[in-house]
Amino acid sequence: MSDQTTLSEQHPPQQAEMPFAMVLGSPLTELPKDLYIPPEALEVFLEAFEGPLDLLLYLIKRQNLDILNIPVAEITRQYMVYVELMTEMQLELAGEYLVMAAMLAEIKSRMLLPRPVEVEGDEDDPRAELVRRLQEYERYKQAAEDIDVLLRVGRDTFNVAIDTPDKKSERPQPHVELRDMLLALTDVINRSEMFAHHQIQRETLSVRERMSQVLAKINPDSFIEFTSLFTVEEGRRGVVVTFMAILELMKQSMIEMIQAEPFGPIHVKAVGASEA
Amino acid sequence: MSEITEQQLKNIIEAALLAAGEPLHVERLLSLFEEEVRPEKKAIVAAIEALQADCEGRGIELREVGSGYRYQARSEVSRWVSRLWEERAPRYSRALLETLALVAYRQPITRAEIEDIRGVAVSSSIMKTLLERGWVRIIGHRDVPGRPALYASTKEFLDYFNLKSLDELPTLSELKDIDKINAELDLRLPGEGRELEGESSEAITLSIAADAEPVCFD
Amino acid sequence: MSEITEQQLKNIIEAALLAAGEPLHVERLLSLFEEEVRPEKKAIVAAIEALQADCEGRGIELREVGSGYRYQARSEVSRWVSRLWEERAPRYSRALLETLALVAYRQPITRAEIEDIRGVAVSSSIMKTLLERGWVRIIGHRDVPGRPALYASTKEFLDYFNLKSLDELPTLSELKDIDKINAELDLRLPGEGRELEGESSEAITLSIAADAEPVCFD
Repeated sequence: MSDQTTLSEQHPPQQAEMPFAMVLGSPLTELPKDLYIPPEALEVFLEAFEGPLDLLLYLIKRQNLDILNIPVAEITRQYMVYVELMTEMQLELAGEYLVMAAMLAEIKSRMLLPRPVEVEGDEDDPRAELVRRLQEYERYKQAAEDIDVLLRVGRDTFNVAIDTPDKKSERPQPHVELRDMLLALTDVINRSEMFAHHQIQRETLSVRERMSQVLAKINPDSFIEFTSLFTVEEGRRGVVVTFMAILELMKQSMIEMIQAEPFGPIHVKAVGASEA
Repeated sequence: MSEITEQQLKNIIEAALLAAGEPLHVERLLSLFEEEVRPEKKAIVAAIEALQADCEGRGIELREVGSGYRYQARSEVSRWVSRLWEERAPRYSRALLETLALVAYRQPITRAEIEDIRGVAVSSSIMKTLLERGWVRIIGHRDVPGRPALYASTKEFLDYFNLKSLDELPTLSELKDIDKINAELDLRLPGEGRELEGESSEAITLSIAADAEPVCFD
Repeated sequence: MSEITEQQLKNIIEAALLAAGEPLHVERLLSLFEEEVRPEKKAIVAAIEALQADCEGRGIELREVGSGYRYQARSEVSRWVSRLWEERAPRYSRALLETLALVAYRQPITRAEIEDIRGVAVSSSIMKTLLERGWVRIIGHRDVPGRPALYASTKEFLDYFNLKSLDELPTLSELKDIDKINAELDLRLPGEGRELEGESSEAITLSIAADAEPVCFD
């Protein structure tokens, strides 16, 4: 049994040497036997256990026992000593410790029963479930220690950062798809009953656009010549669009036209914005 | 503790200056070393000078500023580095898009008229945004009490949407078939597709051109 | 804009990684360049490799961690650099580290499952700390009565512990089967016992591999 590779031998240093508590500045790796321990130190020591599995693992490691072949009677006896100690110290004893005590007692009693020879399988070993749980816990206990020694930011390594003096941060403008705008418009149309009564169906956008252009060209302070609103290069259609726009603007009283004499030059100005 | 070598000293100072997150004085750098192994001030200065020389031709430089030494990005690379902090473009609200559409289709138009059609108030911030973006401008005032501003679309508006003139926008009757337009757009444009900007406007232009009836005035 | 030279590319990436204050992925680095001059991905990777080589023997290194590439101070200089700050790095309790280990290796995992393996209750403050530090997050709920939360590790966890992926976590120790010892005690055929052993360790290897698969949640 002794030359068999056990878990405890695979990871002995960390397990055995890891101090459970610091007493007066020196690490306490083992519960001193038969010695007077200051109650505060014992309390720290006992509180360091992360539960019944941790305590059991400690007992097994301390005696270099094979986890796969635990002497249940002996371990149970030792376990109960610790639990009683904890109770005496009036530590807040997690209920799990007592559940484990019951489990150990049950295993112990089942170990006393004779094992049927023919029947095979691990289910026969009353310790199987306990061993499974101990091993399972031990591997994550080990994993936690491994994680603890990984290079850690703020302890073993540090993030770096430099300044960017000429930082130019421009807030980008929102992007709009033409489609989004058209969808918004159809929404308005669908929502607005009165929109249907507006005459805009017959109007063309080119006239609307030209209305804006004409308004932009004229100003309320002075008249400009009517003909200067037309661009001959646009051809007949362009002239018609401009004319329609001017008529519409007149209809809406947005422009004013003056003709001093028949066949004389016509002048245009924006309405009444002069006092603005 | 053994003596700290020149190279080690350089490494410590390099890492400290980069990790500090603020400029460091020589005194502060000296304080990183326990007294027994504390280098002389001139050794620190020499290490800093060596580190400065190491930055030659690289993307960063080690400069002395008011409160000490610090590494910083060189101005030559700042235009690229700055893009790390570029904010993501916000999105315009539905209300803004509706307002924009009404200005485009019904210009010149007053805010009251927009509100009339939309059935809800138009916030000042919407008009302000559209004016600032340069898509809308005030081209006059209607001669009614209050002399409300008349809004119209701009050349920038046409440019942004890749239109030669407002004519290229679908007419309102065509918009009634928006579902059809949508279907066509969706075929080409799965999803919102910001990155498909170029494609989408092309697609729209095409579909409009195909649908567009000859413009006539009566 | 003219072509970006190899040296320029290196400089931009160096400055960007140093200025970002957080790890950057290659994609993020690519986004620093306008489309017309955007380098190829492999050019970025080559530049990073060159920068990594440049760090040889210096106080900082360029490493890949969970959320990308970052410059960091080398552990060799950490004892000096850490003196920049008054505060010591926090120590974490065994209970917290064991809980973290279970989340990292066994994710997604419920609190009850953690308690089952550890044999004790997991305090709420531990889960809270892990969530607040951003190392652990809830990625869903198990479909059983009570719908308990399922915990998983995060990229910040990898970043903090200097890991590129969960693959880089230390390997879990193997479980030994009590079968084996029984077999030996019962003096079975040696071949049979060995076979059993082989099988069981294979099964374990597989389950570890499955556990350790990189998990990426965004």
